[in-house]
Amino acid sequence: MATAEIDVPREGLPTLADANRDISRPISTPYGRYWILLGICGALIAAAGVAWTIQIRDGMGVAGINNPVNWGVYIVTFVFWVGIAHSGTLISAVLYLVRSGWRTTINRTAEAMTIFAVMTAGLFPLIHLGRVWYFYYLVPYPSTRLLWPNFRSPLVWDMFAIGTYFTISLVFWYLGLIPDLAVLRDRFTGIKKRLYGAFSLGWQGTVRDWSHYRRLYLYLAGIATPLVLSVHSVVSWDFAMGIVPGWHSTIFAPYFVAGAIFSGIAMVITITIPLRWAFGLEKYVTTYHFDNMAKLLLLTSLIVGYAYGMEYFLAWFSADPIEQESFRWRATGFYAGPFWIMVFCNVVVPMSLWFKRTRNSLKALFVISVLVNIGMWYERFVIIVTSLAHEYDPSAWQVYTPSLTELTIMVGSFAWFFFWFLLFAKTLPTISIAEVKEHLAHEHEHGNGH
Amino acid sequence: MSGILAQFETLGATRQAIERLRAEGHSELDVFSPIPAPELEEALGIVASPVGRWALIGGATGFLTAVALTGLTALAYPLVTQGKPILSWPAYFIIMFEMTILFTGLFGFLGVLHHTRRPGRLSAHYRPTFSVDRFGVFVRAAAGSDQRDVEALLRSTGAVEVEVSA
Amino acid sequence: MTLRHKLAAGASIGLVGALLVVAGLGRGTGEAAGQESGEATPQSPLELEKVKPRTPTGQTAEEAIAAHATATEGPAQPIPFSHRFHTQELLMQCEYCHGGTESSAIAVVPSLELCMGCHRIVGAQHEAIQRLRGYWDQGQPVPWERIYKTPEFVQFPHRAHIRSQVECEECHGKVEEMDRVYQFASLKMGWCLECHWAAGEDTDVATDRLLVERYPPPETPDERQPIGLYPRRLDQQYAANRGPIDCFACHY
Amino acid sequence: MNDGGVRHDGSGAAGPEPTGDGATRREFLKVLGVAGAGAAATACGPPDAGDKLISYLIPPEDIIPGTNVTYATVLTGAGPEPLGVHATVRDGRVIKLEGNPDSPNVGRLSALAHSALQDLYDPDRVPGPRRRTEAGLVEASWDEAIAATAAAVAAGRTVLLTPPVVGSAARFYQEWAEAVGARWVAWEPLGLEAQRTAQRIAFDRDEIPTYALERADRVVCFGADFLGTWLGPVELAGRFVSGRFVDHGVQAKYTFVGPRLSLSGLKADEWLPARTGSETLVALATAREVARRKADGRAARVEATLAPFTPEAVEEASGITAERIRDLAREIAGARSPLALPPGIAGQGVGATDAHLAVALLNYVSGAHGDTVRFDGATIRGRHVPYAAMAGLVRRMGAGEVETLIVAGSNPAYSMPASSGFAEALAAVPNVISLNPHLDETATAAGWVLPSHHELEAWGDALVRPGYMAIAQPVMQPVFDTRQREDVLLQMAAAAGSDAFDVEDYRSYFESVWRELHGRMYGAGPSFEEWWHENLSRGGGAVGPGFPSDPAPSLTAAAANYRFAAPGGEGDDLTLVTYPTVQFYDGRGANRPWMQEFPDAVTKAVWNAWVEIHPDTAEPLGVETGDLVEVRTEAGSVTAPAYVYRGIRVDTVAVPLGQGHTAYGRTAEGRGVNALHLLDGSADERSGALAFSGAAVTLTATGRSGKLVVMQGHDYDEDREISEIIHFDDAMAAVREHHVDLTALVEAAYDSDPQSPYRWGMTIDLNACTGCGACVTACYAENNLPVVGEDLCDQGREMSWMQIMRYFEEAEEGFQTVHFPTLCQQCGDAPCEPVCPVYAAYHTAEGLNGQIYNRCVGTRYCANNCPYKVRRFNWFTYERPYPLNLQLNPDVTVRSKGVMEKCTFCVQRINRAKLDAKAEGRLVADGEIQTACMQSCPTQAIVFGNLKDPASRVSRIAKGSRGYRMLDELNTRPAVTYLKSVTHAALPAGGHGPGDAHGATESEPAEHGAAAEHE
Repeated sequence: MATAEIDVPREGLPTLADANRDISRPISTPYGRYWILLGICGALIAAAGVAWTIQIRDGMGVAGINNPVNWGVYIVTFVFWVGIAHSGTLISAVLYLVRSGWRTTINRTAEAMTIFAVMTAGLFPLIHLGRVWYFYYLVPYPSTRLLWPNFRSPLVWDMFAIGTYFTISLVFWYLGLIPDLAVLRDRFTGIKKRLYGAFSLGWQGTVRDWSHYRRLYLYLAGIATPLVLSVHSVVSWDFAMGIVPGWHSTIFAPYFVAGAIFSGIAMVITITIPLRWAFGLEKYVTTYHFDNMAKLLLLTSLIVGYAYGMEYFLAWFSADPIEQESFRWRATGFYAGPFWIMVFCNVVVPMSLWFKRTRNSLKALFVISVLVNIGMWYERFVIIVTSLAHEYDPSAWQVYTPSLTELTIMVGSFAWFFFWFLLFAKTLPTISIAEVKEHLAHEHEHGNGH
Repeated sequence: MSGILAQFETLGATRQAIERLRAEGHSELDVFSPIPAPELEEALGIVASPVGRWALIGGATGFLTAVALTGLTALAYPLVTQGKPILSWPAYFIIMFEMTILFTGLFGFLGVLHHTRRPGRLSAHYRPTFSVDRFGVFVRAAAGSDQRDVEALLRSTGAVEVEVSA
Repeated sequence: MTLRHKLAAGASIGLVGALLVVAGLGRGTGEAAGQESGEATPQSPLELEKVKPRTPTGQTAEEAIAAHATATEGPAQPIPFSHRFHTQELLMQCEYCHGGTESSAIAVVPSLELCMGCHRIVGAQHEAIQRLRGYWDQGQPVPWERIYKTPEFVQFPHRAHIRSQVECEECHGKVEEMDRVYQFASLKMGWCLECHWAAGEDTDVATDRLLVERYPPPETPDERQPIGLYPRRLDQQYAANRGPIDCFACHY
Repeated sequence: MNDGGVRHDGSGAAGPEPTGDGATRREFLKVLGVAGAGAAATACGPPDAGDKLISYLIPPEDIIPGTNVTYATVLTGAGPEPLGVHATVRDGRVIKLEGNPDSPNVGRLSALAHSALQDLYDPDRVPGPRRRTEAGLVEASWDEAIAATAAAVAAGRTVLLTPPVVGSAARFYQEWAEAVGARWVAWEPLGLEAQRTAQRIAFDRDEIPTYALERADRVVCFGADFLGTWLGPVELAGRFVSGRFVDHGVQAKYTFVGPRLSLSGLKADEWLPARTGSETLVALATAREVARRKADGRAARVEATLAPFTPEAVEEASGITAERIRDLAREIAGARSPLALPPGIAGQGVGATDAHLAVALLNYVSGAHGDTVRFDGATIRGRHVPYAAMAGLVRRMGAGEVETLIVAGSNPAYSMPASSGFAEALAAVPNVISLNPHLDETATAAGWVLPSHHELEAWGDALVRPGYMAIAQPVMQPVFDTRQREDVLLQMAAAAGSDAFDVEDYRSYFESVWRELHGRMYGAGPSFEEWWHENLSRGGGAVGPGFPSDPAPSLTAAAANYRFAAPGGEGDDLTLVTYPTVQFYDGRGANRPWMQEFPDAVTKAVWNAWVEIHPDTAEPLGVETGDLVEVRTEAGSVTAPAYVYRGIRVDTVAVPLGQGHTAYGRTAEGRGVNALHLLDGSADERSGALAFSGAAVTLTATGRSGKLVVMQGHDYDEDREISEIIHFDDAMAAVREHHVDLTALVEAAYDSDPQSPYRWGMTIDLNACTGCGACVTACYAENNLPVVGEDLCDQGREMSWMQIMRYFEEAEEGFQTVHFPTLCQQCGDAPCEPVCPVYAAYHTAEGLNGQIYNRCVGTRYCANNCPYKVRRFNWFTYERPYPLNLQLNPDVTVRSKGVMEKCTFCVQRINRAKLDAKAEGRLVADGEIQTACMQSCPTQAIVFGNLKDPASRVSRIAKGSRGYRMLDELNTRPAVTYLKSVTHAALPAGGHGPGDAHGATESEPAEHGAAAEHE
């Protein structure tokens, strides 16, 4: 007897048909509030668009950045979104490889989140370019200038890493969707049927198809795992490759990866809780899943906390006065506020997750995860801005405060992310029907006492 | 074409039917499943999917493309930065890694498309229930006694619905 | 375009598809195409033979003016000036009007006074010349249509090229055979580099290469980490070519 | 910038026929200005060849379009001294000024002189003659203008007000005044009347002595800002530094006496913070002690006079302890050739003459008189009436005794203290005629505004040395419809019916003067024409024998028995010091964007005026840098942001001159405050010189915090191997132990391509740098740097490729200052290069850090990764209102928004030199290339050259014992080698006082003045 992998009471166990119906219900049911949310997102995106247009017209000067602090909110938000992007593939791939079944009901959402997060992150390198209309200089293609990009530059690594990560995540996500699209094809009629039919690529679930499907899914999981690690390592090298005190550190890669997973999990929780409530998926996404995610959150929080400590240890241990001054100033200087917000949200708050009661209270989890997201944004702010503001040449020390343009665009990026997510939630199954059914099937097998 | 399409409700029953059919010498089976079912693959004796080979070729291609791209472009217009060599392989390796992964995934997906692709319309034996909770087994069988035997077999293994197409 | 570039371009083909998506469609192909055509046309400066001695073909002024009017390439000029006529028929030397170019960064355009020097008398019967005179009388310069213009961020010293024995034809084409001047060279960076990249041929003018041979630089302490992968000669490109390939040679 | 050879007669240099109309001018620039003037990096490939090609109508003879031509001329309006310049003219417009090597300033220039270009191309110049009506200024034709003004002149009781002049102009004004029956008044707000008077009393010689700083081995300065604004800073700075020859064991110890450390004071080894006005007493007491030790004939003569001034007697009044005065006296007496410098403007109080006299006596007894202080007449400055006389003129104007006032090149309405009542008196004058090029405070009150040429558009000459006359010639066609000042006067005179002048214009007038000189010099010999053209092309020439008389006149009895005021008691109230600055001088620099954005040499503040107060004065008031304080005297009050400054006495408040214009142009108007409002117009009774210091002030904190943009984030280098200073003895020891291998190279394989014969490098001698900022301004002119304005400076978005940081270093007592020029270090191992994704930043074969504007996409990663923070990003596209854009250097791309830029070691000059060398089949010779900063440096602190040549000057200096590289531990292998500054002050073992972490905490949010209010 295999042990139950989904702790749904046996009698209340949904049938495979229930699964089809419940999970695809939101797609057919209309929600008034949904359109309102979508409208709000659209409006914010438009505002950000205007801000960006003005920036392109007038120049980067409309942002608050200045000479020592050449990177500001844009890059901070970029790193933030790349971080968010990491939970998705982690949950789908790594947990798939280690066969932890609780991923089943959340991996679809997590992967979607990944894709939209990368789409959001990808905008910022463009937005922060002084001459975005020449961004194609970064692209290696045979040009009449006979010039090629500089592959020694971390920014080019970045472009390749993010590009690959987006493509692979998309393939991974889409592959998982195909059987579900077939389900929808068979549920609906008319235009919907034709659309889903087209995207399901004629899937009809013969056992042979499934074997190809499972094989590729395994491989993708296999390659996606190192990819996840590589992507945020590369992002961290954007900084670690620099000589800026506070950036030039060997712990950055693991430090950033942990932070990315940390923020990613937090974002999954932040999104899943309202989604579950809104679409009535309590049967499928249960406290059991949240409990596991909370544990993961706690673990990564400990790693991140360790990294914070280690940064200071290394600064002290290096006996380099410049490095030491940089870190002293980070905690006590003009930016002490952001620094302590970061410590509180990322290290102190998650400690409450040691207690099962917190882990099982969705309200608490929601609050904590939101705090963690805020904290992680500030972490990037602290790393990027404080280091630049207090560098080698004291005469060049200078502080930075974000401008309205930057903040508008940052808010817009959130709207942009949720806009896509809302579209997804309304048009595609937010839970992998096939995988859920796979489990239910086994349950029923054993239930029927075969 | 003539044959019999049976629908099952459970994995176990389907598996049983398949095993019995193959024992009877019916190896020409189209089996539909609403869920990924390794058991049925076993029963049908399906060997490992060739998609893996696609992925491998993709990976190699990606790696070599990256080597060529980084190396040759660096030589195309040699510019020194920070006294680093024109061919800074350690830096270029990151590009190679990413390209390897990228091409692996893309080729693998092409593989799946290639192997699962079929002419536009779904097979005549496909039933929408197969995407809900039914398992389907289609047996090619000539009309006559043969058909009757198979039908009996299928019913005995718990087929909830049997269609005979002549 | 050297072999290196063909290879590099080839290597990138495997990517181009994916890249176009990133690069904003068409842009990449457009430029790539420009590249190819730039190669196809017989403009490659090095293949040009030197100017042949000129022999009058008996073209009359009227014919020259007519030819300017009917010519297809290049913009029509306010005065139908025919370089062919002035050089081939009148056997005038380029330097007569464009003197000073060899010692200046920019090409020297003849002053209206210079034109009038001859045309006070010569060809006064032609309507075109009368218009020329009109400009002169009003003290207005002739608004010639500009053919060649390097972008503002390119520093192109004519004198250096003339001194290095680059024939005017290499960039301006056989102006002496043009009824109406048109832009002969693309002036794209790749086009410049075709020449700069060519192996430095032995000329009697002092190229960087010649100077380095004449005054060999002192031995400098090599401080690079000895890692086998790294071919050192690759960053010893100085003066290996016909012209400088250093970005700073033209862009500053 | 000098490939055209020096030509004479620039008037032919302009392009098409001169029309006052800007449009056609711009048109012709578009095509002949080619390379630079346009916007920078747009797309690659050729632009659509749509635009027109405009050629010369009639080509000026021997001008080749696209090449530079250099004309020699002289600037008399660029600060206290006349400066010979070479004007670089490109296609008819002057784009750069450089010192004329043949002139006394031996090829060096001041920041203010460089900015003369922005005065020439000032969009706020009056474009043509104007008449004032009820409706305001209306255009007028020159003819009616001349007619109307001539009538006024003919009516009599005319006063012509000009700045002091030397040379033909002086004679001309005199003759003109006689011809039309007018009075000629020459006046200079920052004049030398007190000093002249003192010399007259002491030695019966009405002249300024020459101060041979280069030979002095003990220097004491009683307040003159001789490195910045006094007498002849460019020349004196040169002399001063050539006296500091550390590597040969020579460096005069230098003591500064005065209430506030000026630019010159910051360079001192020792500071005696004497109370304002008490410099006289310190000088006398020192003189007394020196005399006592010398006990020679000279001492005997003045013994009685000096007797009452014992160090103890002056101790209380001056705030300087007796033993410090004794030490000073001992060292002076022991010195081979000591030198005492008088008070300058900042030290000019009601006792100015006495102060100068006291210093003269000190020099007399110390033996400096006739040795380092010589009356060889070599320092020639125009004569002018003292302030008191001006006050008299004001009275007469008020009384209606002046019918017509012609103001030519002087701006009294601004530079006379408000208390003098000049403005009111001006209103009482029926006809005010302004010949000033600007609509300044005086011109706005004028009925007729007849704009005159800028110096660079005009003819003239100036006697700068005995027997050496410099010639000023027009270097380009007038930018506006203006006329030469003297020509206007001539035409007035003629129209007024005078036939005194038989010349048609001033040029021929002063040519006739030169004919006369020529005749007097050589009756036969070279013909006048060839002599004249020779002089024109060299910018001047010998016009007579040297200065005849005795360099060491004997002391007069009057001086020997002079009654100095007895030492008074201690006053406990705050006293005021107002001082001129390098960038504004008497206010003439205020409408030049370069000068407004020029970080003040002492405070590093820009675009404003400020009030300097000592921390201990600020603390009880609760005032921090940036807070608004009100300074009040009997005469008036000003409210300006405070600048808390260690280098000022607790009981002293200092306010710079030159700001607070109410007219004069868009850049100057409403910026800062005019310190002259604080002066009650009291003058030194002997000389009639205006008292710029000594007024009692009350200082009140307004509680409001204003905005003072200080371009330096932090005043200490935190022991980070940035600004280095060592004690003289250590420097000597180092020199002794140091062995230079002249054959060794100062570069490694990857600093530059091993094949390349060049690796460009630079050395900067911090011991020589005085922080005058000439290099910074030269860079603005040469490299088309935009001016960004106060707000962007505040955000740290200034564009200066070169900045002079002012670092304080703690000493045993007080502090030492190191002026630290930072520019791109052109690292051999540059962190900025590999991070650029598109190779816009890369390493050239010759070791430069290339920065390719048109390739740059603006990731700004390079700037983040630059440890020296010398990269500048174009946050916007900066506009240059016509005609300021005419100054742009066509050899340098004008950058547009979104592009990173930085110092290129003037690569355009390098490339030009390489082309020239190649044409002759040789390598570039050592010294052939001068970067703009090096060319301009008055103290030759900067040396540029080829590090691959072991014998080159730069290589040899870089190998010197004082050489070090900024932030060397980063191993960026900079091409710039700094030479440590050397001081006689005792330095603490290793400590930097506030220089370590605490110092940082104090000022940490006060970064870069961005938020000075936090401090």
